[in-house]
Amino acid sequence: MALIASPTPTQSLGVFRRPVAATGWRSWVFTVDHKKIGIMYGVVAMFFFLVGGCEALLIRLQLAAPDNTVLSAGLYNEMFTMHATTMVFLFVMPMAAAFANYFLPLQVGARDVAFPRLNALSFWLFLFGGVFLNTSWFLGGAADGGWFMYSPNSSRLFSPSHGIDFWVLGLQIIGIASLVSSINLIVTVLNMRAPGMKLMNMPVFTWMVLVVQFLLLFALPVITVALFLLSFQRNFGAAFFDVDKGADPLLWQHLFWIFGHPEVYIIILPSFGIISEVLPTFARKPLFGYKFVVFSGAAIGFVGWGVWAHHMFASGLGPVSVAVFSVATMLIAIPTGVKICNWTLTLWGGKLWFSTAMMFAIGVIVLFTIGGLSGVTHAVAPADTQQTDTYHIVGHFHYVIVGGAVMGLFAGFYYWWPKVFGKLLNERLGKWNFWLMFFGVNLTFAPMHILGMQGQPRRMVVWPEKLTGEGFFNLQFWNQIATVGSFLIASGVFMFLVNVVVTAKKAEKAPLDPWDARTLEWMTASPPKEHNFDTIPTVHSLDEFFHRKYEEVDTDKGPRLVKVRSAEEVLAAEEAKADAHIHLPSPSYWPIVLAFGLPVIAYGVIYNLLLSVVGAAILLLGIFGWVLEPSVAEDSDYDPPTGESETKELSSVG
Amino acid sequence: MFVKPSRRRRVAAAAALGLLLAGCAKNAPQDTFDPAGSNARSIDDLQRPVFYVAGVVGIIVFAVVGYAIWKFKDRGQDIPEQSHGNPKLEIALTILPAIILAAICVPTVSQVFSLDKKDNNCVINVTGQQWWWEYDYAKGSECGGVVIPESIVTSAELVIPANTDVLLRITSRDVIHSFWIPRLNGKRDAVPGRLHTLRLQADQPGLYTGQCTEFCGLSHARMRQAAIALNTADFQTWVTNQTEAYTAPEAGTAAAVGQSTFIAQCSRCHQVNGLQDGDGKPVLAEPDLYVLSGAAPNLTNLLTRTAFAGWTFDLLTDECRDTLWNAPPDEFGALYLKGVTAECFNEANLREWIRNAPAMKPMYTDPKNLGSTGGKTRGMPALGLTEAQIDEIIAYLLERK
Amino acid sequence: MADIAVHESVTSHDDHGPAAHGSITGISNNKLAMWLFLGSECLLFGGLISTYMLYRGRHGSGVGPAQLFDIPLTSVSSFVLLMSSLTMVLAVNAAKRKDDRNTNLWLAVTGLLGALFVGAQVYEFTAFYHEGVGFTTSLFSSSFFTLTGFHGVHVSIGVIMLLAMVAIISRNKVAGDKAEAVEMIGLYWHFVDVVWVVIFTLVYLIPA
Amino acid sequence: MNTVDEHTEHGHHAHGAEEPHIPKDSYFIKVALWLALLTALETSTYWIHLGGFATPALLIMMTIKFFMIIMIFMHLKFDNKLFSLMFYIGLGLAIFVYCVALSTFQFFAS
Ligand code: HEA
Ligand code: HEA
Ligand code: HEC
Ligand code: CUA
Ligand SMILES: [Cu+2]
Repeated sequence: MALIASPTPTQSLGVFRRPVAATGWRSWVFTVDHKKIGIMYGVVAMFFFLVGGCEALLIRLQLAAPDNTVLSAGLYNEMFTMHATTMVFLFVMPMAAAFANYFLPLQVGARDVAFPRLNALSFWLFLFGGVFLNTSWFLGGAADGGWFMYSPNSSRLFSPSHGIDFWVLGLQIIGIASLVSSINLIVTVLNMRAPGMKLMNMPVFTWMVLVVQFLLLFALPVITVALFLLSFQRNFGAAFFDVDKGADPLLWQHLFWIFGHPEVYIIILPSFGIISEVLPTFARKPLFGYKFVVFSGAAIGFVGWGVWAHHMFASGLGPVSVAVFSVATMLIAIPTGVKICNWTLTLWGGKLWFSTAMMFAIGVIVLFTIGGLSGVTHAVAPADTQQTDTYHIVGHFHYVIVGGAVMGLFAGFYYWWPKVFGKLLNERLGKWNFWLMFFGVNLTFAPMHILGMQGQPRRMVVWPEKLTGEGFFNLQFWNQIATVGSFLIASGVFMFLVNVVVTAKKAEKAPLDPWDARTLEWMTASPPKEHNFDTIPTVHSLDEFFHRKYEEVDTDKGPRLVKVRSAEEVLAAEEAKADAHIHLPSPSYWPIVLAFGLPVIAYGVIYNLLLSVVGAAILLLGIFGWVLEPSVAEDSDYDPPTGESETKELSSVG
Repeated sequence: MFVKPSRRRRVAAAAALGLLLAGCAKNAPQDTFDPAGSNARSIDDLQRPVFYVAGVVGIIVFAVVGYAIWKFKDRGQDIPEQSHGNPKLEIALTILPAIILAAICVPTVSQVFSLDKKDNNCVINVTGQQWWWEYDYAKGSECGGVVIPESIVTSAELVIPANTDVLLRITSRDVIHSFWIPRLNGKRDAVPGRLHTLRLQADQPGLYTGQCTEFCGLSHARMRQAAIALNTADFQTWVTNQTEAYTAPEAGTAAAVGQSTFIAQCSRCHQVNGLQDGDGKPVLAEPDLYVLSGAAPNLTNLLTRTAFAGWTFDLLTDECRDTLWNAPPDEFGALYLKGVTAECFNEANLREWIRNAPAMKPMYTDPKNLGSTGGKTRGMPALGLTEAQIDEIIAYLLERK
Repeated sequence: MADIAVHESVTSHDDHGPAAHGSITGISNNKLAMWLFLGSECLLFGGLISTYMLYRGRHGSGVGPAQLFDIPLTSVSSFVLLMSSLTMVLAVNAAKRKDDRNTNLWLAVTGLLGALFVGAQVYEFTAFYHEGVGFTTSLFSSSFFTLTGFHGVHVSIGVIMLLAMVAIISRNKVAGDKAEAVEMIGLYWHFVDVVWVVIFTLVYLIPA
Repeated sequence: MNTVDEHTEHGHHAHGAEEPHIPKDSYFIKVALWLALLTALETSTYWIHLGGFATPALLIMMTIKFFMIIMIFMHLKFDNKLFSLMFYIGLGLAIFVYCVALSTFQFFAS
């Protein structure tokens, strides 16, 4: 407790000075700026996308020929487990977090998230958790139980390597990261909107992210319970999934899928949000049926809680449960259909500009519809007993995930790149990127629907020649098409990487408002200043920015919508009345210190509990430093303060 | 380069759908669109219309999107009216899918219940384990008029009477597996500690392949199975054959030597019904001492089956296998009952298996890595036999039919 | 959720100073975050309780809940925890009155009662262990210890927070709004108590 | 950004919503006495056997205690309704999903 007696508030633990660097690596590592954190999220997630993608390519290579030997059986099992885990938890979710972090405060007209230090903590936890998870490759093999890790196959008896321990503990760490950031973002959206921004004035992206954060908030504890049970079983001998002692393996399935189904909407809704921004912008008209889109998003969020057992139609639930869940699952097609219809009607009557972002967004409508419709065919429970655990399912979920979520994220890259980096991505390369991915996705995943219905189960290291059937269009043919397709996707992704490099090298700056956009985040400099807005805008309507640029003007042909102000003019007007004394949250050591404690504890659980004690000590140090550190240090204010009252410590948690 | 994205997209969409409809392989043995029994057929009858509905909805969506792309692309027109929607249209577009889905719900629910019926005389116990299926025909149950005189335990091939409702009682000895014969019915998980049922019925004699479809560890891909449907007379013959008393090999033959090697090396895990040791005592396998799941396939009539070790490796040569698979229904039974004849015997497979099973099928048998299981294997270990011993064991096994 | 919007009109439009960062709903970020966290905790404890409910009868031939539980003892400790909720509420009220002395007093008493509860739980666990019911014994025991253990850890964290708060207040080093900090701990503490209300009934009192 | 402590200077938007009417100590003590009484009743079922009524009676008393604590001690009754909403969504979802899951195990059938 001696630590508490720290002399001045700008020092932490009375020893270290607060980090204040504004440039160099320190300005990133200790930052609490939501924009920097957003970028870091994006970079790391992109890296994991390449990792997960390479794993996918290995899978496709192995399946390109019958009885192939690119991967051994054990390695193959690790490969698809880690492919799925990496893609879902280390790519799609964090990439959505990247967009959310960067744009949520901007879209609601705030200067940062509600709890900036917690935000940094989330990022570091995610990074350390992801690295921890992947070190298993070098420490005796990765997890090999499939991404839903059904018990009892996941118990120590059947999977003796440490792979699953890494998986459980890694997901636990990543889960804490997401839970913390979900609370953070919900508070940000509910409490920190600019004056005048009613809930029904919020951009759809903000809305969808809000729904996602609620899903995370309530779904993560469920998988946390499941993971605790599993790790207590594996590491401390508890009996939870020990069938000999009377355990019921279906308990795990329920816990996993109560989380797992909301999870799939966690994956898709951010992209729904992104394309709901992109489509109106490039159609030059507001989103059709804004309210319907918002409410259907919320409805998906709610109904998504009542359908999880559709992953268990063959598990032996009994006919009553199966029937109930089958009907509930079909219900969810209704709100999703509302979205598809409204996007299409947004295009209708518009003035369509086919930028790369727009093409990705339209691609999402088309590809997601295919995946969604095959989802409905699974919802028909008797049919699903034929389809489940075959490539038909693999086809379904890659259409919705790659065709829906991933393409949506790419739409976001092209749309928001000029905002984040001040330069436009090359449209020509962008078109290559889009078409390669679009054809690639169809070539890879459409054949899987056929393969599945023709009887090829998933998670099989080999498929035998004698079961390929006859004729030209046999299973071998479709498997090879799928493999070719996956390399098309990879070359599409490669185009994107090239594009990033090319764009980074070119000198030309992007115009302030390249797309003639509609929402608040465009009412900032590109890239935005550290404090986002010179003055917090007052919001009067949905598409605030658009309405500041355009006005109804009487012309000789009657009233017409005319651009009366350029983005530069709008911005200049805001700048003219800039706020003074903007106090930004200051950088801090503690998020990264605290986050570092957790993987240490986790290694300890696997190898030696003594190490866990060290980790716990680091954690405690982090917490103490954190609690005793004021969240605003005096010398890092944007505009040095004049009066005591304005610099005083405001929050003990953030 | 990118002149007409609209047309491209439509072509792509049409192609994607076309692939789905036209792209089925001929005679894929596990084709769910080619049901061969009442249960699978009722699923198919439900599934196809749903696919058509989905297809039509998809085509409508693509058509509207395609048209909008073409019609409303930027040709220099004015900024469109900033309209926020049309509630009536929205509500209509919400109700329409609801109606379609309601229409799908009704037959779905009724199918769920009708597929779950359990009224049946012919009950077969099915047990999954890493990585093969065991079938246990309960003594006294009546299948297509044939009464099972005493319990029959086999593996790999589930022999059933054609045109008869069979009820499987499915469970597992270790992890979760899933029993699936696509042309006869959907899947049912085999969950340790739980008993699930599944109905099977095949219209005609024939061979219907299947695969374990719940991920069950290392050799999940090599855990296959087949259902063999025989007409009643043939089924009776099969039952009689399976329950025939054991005949020991003639003394002095290689098979007789093989028998003693078998007793020494194999019998601790594998049961051969009726087998007696030199003292005339019955030889009883104790697989629970050596194998984690506590069982190994019963080898009493090994050579009546056409494949082994999770129905992965053929006991028949490729030509004989193809002949059998393609046999017309009325000839199938006779051909199957011949079993593995000398000219059809795929010796290489069996030999390699006995020589070094884990090299053929990945399994956990390395003594160094059996710490967590207390020394028990998951699968069959390599036994380090000499080629001569293998010859003799094969000679012995050849008589197991 | 429409009622959230009700408070929005109170934020005046020309208010661009620091007040513009003030929340549009007029409620505190910290408290909102705490309530969100507690909502999330419902699903955590719900999962643990359900696991216990499913497995409470599965102890083979070993000792089950009916033979094991010492209801009088648990009743007393439940009562202790319940009363700590009262002292907590008194601490919060004192803090709202800016009455540091009483705040500290009640916080300390709350912490003490909490520690007493944890002590009773430790005693209970050792007693069970001596009767041969360990963490790994049966499904019943694993899920019982996991559920009550998680709760115990929550109480212990609460005790640490309470005592830390006492220390911080007495050194007058509270960052931010003191009353709110106390109230936050209070919310957490009451929630932990409420979870015990459920556990006490479902696990101990209702016969398996 | 940090927003918490502004209401003293900018009371016009924070007051009322932020400072709900919180009852006096004596009120809380009264509530605690009721809670104690309920606990005593609950515990008494251990000695007094109610047969088939025991479970419903216990569940009802549990629910009453639960809501007394969250409404009064945790101020949900006096505070902004947003807090209630956040908490009740979680609570409701928890009850819903876990009861459904348990019922698929035939938990309530016995
Ligand atoms: C982004 C993720 C995502 C999304 C959005 C969805 C959306 C849906 N999913 Fe999917 N699903 C997954 C990811 C996703 N899924 C994953 C990862 C798995 C496998 C997990 C594993 O086993 O590893 C899976 C598995 C899965 C199963 C289990 C299959 C099995 O294992 O046996 C089922 C069963 O019902 C299902 C159904 C659905 C349905 C009905 C929807 C609906 O939400 C779709 C709704 C959309 C539409 C229907 C299209 C648009 C609508 C219209 C144009 C209106 C008109 C439509 C009609 C009238 C039909 N999904
Ligand atoms: C977010 C989720 C997500 C995403 C994006 C993907 C993307 C892809 N997936 Fe994945 N997949 C899953 C989630 C996902 N998948 C899940 C949940 C499963 C189930 C697992 C299980 O059963 O447990 C699964 C399973 C799965 C299987 C089935 C395995 C089996 O059952 O045996 C296959 C097979 O083809 C596959 C393929 C692919 C392919 C080809 C892609 C492609 O879209 C990937 C494209 C990306 C790239 C190719 C990266 C680009 C790389 C480069 C450009 C490299 C060059 C550059 C440098 C090195 C600098 N996936
Ligand atoms: C330690 C136990 C063990 C011993 C000893 C053993 N086996 Fe096996 N055997 C197994 C197991 C387990 C399987 C199932 C493996 C699988 O298919 O995954 C098996 C499968 C087989 C099969 C395939 C059976 C079928 O119907 O699919 C044959 C044939 C076989 N063993 C022959 C032998 C012979 C011959 C010997 C002795 C030389 C032998 N086994 C010794 C455990 C054993
Ligand atoms: Cu058995 Cu897969
Ligand atoms: Cu689902």
